[in-house]
Amino acid sequence: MTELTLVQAINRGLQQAMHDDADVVMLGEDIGLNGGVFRATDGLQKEFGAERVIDTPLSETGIVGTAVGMALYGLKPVPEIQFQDFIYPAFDQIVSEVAKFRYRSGGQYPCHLVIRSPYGGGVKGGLYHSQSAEAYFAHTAGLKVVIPSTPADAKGLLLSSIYDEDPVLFFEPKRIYRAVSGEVPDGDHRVPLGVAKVVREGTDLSLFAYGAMVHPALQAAETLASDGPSVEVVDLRTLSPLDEKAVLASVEKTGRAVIVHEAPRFCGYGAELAALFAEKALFSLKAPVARVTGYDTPFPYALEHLYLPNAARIVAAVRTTMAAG
Amino acid sequence: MTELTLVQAINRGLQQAMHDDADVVMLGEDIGLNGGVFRATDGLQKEFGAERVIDTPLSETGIVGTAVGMALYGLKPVPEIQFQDFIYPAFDQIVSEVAKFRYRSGGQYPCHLVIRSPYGGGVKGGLYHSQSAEAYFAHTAGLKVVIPSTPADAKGLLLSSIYDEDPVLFFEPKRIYRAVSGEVPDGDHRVPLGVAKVVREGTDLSLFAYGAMVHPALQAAETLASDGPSVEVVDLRTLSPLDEKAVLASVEKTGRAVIVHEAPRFCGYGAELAALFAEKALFSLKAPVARVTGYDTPFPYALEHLYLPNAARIVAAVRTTMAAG
Amino acid sequence: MAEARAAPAEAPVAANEEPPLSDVLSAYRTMVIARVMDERCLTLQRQGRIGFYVPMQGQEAAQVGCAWALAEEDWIFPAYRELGVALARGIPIPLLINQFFGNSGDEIKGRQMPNHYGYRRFRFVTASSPVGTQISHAVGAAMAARLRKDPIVTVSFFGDGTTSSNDFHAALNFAGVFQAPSIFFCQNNQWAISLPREKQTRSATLAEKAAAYGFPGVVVDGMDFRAVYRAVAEARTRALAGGGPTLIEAQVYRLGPHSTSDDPRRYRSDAELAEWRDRDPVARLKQELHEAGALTEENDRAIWEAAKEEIARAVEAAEKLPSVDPLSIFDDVYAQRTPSLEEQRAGLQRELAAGGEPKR
Amino acid sequence: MAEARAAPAEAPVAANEEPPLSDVLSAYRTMVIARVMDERCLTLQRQGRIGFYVPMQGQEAAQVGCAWALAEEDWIFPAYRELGVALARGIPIPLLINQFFGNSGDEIKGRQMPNHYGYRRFRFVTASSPVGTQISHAVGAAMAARLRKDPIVTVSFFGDGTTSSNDFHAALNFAGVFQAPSIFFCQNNQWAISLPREKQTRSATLAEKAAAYGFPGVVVDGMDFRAVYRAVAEARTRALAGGGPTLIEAQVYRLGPHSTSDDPRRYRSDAELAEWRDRDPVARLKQELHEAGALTEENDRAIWEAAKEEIARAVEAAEKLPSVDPLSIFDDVYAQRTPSLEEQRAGLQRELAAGGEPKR
Ligand SMILES: Cc1ncc(C[n+]2csc(CCOP(=O)(O)OP(=O)(O)O)c2C)c(N)n1
Ligand SMILES: Cc1ncc(C[n+]2csc(CCOP(=O)(O)OP(=O)(O)O)c2C)c(N)n1
Ligand SMILES: [Mg+2]
Ligand SMILES: [Mg+2]
Repeated sequence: MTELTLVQAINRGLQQAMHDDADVVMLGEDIGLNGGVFRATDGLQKEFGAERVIDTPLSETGIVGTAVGMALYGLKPVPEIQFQDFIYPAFDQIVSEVAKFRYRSGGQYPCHLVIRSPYGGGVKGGLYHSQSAEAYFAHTAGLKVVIPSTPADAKGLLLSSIYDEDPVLFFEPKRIYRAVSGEVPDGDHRVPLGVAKVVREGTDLSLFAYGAMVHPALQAAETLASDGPSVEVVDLRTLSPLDEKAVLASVEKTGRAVIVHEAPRFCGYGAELAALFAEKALFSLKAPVARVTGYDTPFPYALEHLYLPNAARIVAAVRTTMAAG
Repeated sequence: MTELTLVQAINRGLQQAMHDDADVVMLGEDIGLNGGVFRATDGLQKEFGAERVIDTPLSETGIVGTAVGMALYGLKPVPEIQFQDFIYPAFDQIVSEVAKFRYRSGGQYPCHLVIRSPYGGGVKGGLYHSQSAEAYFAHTAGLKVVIPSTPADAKGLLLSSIYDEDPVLFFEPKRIYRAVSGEVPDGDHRVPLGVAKVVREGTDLSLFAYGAMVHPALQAAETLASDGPSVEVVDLRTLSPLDEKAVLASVEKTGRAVIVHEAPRFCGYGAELAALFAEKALFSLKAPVARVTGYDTPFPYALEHLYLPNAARIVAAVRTTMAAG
Repeated sequence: MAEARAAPAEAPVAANEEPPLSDVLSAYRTMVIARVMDERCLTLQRQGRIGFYVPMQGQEAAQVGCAWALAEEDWIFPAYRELGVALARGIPIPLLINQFFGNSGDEIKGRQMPNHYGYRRFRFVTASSPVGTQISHAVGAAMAARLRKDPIVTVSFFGDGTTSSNDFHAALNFAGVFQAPSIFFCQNNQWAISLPREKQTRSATLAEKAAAYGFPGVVVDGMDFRAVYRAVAEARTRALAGGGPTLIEAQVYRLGPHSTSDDPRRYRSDAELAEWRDRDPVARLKQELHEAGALTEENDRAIWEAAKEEIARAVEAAEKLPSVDPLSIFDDVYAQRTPSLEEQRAGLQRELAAGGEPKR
Repeated sequence: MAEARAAPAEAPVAANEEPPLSDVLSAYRTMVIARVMDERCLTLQRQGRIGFYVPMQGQEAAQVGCAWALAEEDWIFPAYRELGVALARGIPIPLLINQFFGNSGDEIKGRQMPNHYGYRRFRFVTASSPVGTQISHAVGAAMAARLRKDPIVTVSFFGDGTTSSNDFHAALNFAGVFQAPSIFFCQNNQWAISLPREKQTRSATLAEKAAAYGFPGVVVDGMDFRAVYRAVAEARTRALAGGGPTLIEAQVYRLGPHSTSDDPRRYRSDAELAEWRDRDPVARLKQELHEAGALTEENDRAIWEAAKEEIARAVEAAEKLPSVDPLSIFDDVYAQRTPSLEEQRAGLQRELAAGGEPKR
């Protein structure tokens, strides 16, 4: 066990995989000599060489397209997109190729790669350094979507993603890259994909969150603990495939659900959770399902503190939900 | 009034706009001399010249990027993407630029353009000529998303889109380009954006659909009419901004909802509708909300008849919902 | 072979690579099979027996010539029009025909439209429809092969229109920077559906675009089997010697429609077509073989007859095969079906058990 | 000015365009303001008074030289590093400073990070962060202007790294095909964050990439105000005469970090930096003006003092301005707020009324 920040845990996870498996290669902008703009890949080019930690030209299309070719050949590429906001030039490669290669080839060509990218707000990044684009990828059949919230999960989910047979979009909450630290198991630590985690037990209401939002959710639950309802907090960890059983179990137990994410609400990931409850847990619901999310606007710069969900807003939503039934 | 197929109605709408407003220009692959691979733009280059109906090189990035520049300058461009499946190379332009120009410029630079593209299955198009990608765009703040289901609406919504101040993604159900025809008003016919339409009244259950799926939904309602429940069918027409009032009114009246779309279910557009009901109409719901959708797989070729929702599958979902409460 | 060398070749190149005559005869046979199969499939589509077809007539010499200059171990990244390459690779005719039918003999399980096939054991990667995406894949695979010290090259196939795609730019740039052992084989068939070559881009040739990425570009007469073979062999030798990538522009002509959904009379002249028909690559190679004394009229007739028969047999067999398993819809989305896919699968299973398949 | 003309110029070009000396002096003043403002803003960021900053030192002559050769009516499509262009356009200093503070005097309403501004009345289009997207916009606007018969050109600004982007390829190709009256002004400052120019692409120059699109590409010493001015004036004349687009590569150097988040010592040498510092474009133009007898040391001091003062005043004023209206979050998503946005806005309004603003 070592005490690490979340970004250090990512770095150790990458190092572990590159050390253990010669097929693991990384490619992206500024990841080599510069160690990544967030230092997630710091020291890795020095350790593993420029043939395995590849500084690429400025083209996300090229980064992902090249990684696909490497994956088809049998490597385990881990391309980095510098900010999730810049993943769109690679969208065609991801949606048309990465997601569909196994299917369209009748299983002949798996496309196992892990696209890492920092996502989310809270770093004064404005419209183009703050986005939460997970819903686009969760809606795309053939992709897995993973978002860790703690250093230990970050390393463990990353290693599981690298060794998974399917393509994984691995989104890292940059806001808590350094703000959150914790004990991380040494070595080849794995946390299974597709398994949500109840990070706080409760009986009256379930809060569903992932990534950076797990922390204000926990904070809200704590705030309410003294005199308010008993709030359960579920960290989804893998957004796709969703751990349906776990989320349904929680909502069936508590009868109330509040969903938290940074992305805009309309057709956001939270909609799927709410839809699931309306479909499969309707008769357990004692109160309307609430969503505490980013607004349906682009991500603002000066007003990001108002845009982002925070503990106070979550507390208010919990109170409203409790009052409603 | 003239009896037209859906694709003819689109053609007449385009012609009307180009005739009335010199700022309307079109650009895309094969839209000029060839009249579009579905003939939606047939005859327009001949009538309005190659400077206003522009055959472009094979680049969706270039098509949309160029259209954005034209819009900024003050024209009303109507770019065509040959198949919605090929919109992804333009995804960066659409999500980063089209959607955010007005916002990021503090209102100085509206970006009024209409991206037309045929979508959906039923034409034996396999993975890459059948997709329904509406959820990606509906989730993107700053865009409007419109999908017509009849020739009259196709023309009327298209003209409203062209004259709207905001960017519109206008998706055309290619499966019924020729299969559906009807009376279409001549001249500058407009159908307002943001207004859903109850296309069949009913009291027991609401079917929500759009585009090509409105027709099997209506068929299912008819099938059930003789001895089954009384089914209301709501054609959304504008997916974003959603006509919340209309859909809530319907579900509050009937107490039951079945949502139909071709796209995969997970994080699909239907999730937002179901979430809305779980949030704002929970206590009106007598039965779980059901979704009849494409499966969470890429779109298959040989088995598309099994993949696509049809009237029988909708009837079954309605029966199950009625039985559930 | 007109050369538009963009940058000086940097590695030694074996000069005058020539295929042996017996090899050329066998290549000719492959070109004939491609031609016959192409015509047969157009008919099958018109008769409604297959759903769609992308013909390649006029591009036989370019495709077979290119494939002939490669080693079996080289990886092919095709677009949707590479029947000649597939046949040259040795992919069995029945396998291809079954794919066009999308039946239970289709190894990709009826998942894709006709022409969008691929077979791992033939190092012929499964094609998709979005143009250009395969070009980046070929570069990545070449880099991967080099990392593993496998002495192979990768070859991507694409058309003139596809030079405008995002991936063309990204892939050639990466290949230049990383000196990937990859050959970019552009079949300039003069049209991208209805857009003529000169409206696709303003450069004089497509080959010269290689200069923008710092490696050689070569124009070759794609109607000339030997010229194509030589250009590819040279590029391959250079790539294996560490000399980096090459862009080859094979100038050909799409004699047929873009696909069975297309009507070329809307946008191009009969005169243009006639002019190119006179340069038919199959007829030309026949003539060359004839002149070299390697092919008699009689042998030639036998070659055509054998091709027709083999294809007829494959079609007949294909039509007898059952359709694909309905429940296979849910396979290969992921390595394992997710719980949610299992649930959807069970739903379809119940539906099928209750009411039978809905009509197609 | 080294020329890497890719294709022969097709329209007559006015030779030897030279700015009058008085104009050059005024350009020099603008370059000084840019330099002073840049340094001031780096300090403001270090002091935590603004959140972020993208410096442009080393690129003053290229930016001001380019802008100086344009007409007021021409449209500018900047990236995020174009302070010199903005000032040359006459955008008032306080407007820019307010944008860096994202306060209520920021005409774009605090929506974007510093440096991502734009003002319609100055025909200076609002920048975004994703690199390259503006290049296509410039082509589209040029085509629109021509359609309306407006005798203007559009100019896109971008860096060496951005030549790898999708939009660079798409935009230059469209511009070539449609002969758009557009100038592509690439500031090759030798670095794309940590990636040096020679690892970005293997072509010898960036300018020669124009050949791939069938129009001229020109390399110019971007540290030389007059050389830049001439190259742009020439390209502009050609474009207006119907001679199509030009790619100009101005060779400059990014003397500072990529942004305030960047530490260039991780990837580049002091020696390289020192070498380029010796070619400081501001010092060079000062020297030239001095030699021409147009500038004394005393005048120069006054210019620097005036710049400092003006900027100090703007900063002081900016810090006194209130922050942006919280409810403006919901404006400008659409022309009209949707019902759902009204509802979200009302929610925030209630929140603010109840508990005050959450802490930043
Ligand atoms: C990204 C994308 N956009 C549009 C299409 C539709 N489309 C299919 S083929 C084609 C033309 C391709 O031309 P070219 O590259 O010259 O190849 P050819 O068909 O001539 O062999 C177009 C526009 C597509 N498949 N992919
Ligand atoms: C599409 C995209 N990918 C990545 C980034 C992150 N990024 C910002 S600037 C930059 C380098 C740009 O280099 P260049 O074009 O040379 O311009 P310069 O910053 O040197 O002026 C990168 C990689 C981005 N802004 N957009
Ligand atoms: Mg072609
Ligand atoms: Mg640069």
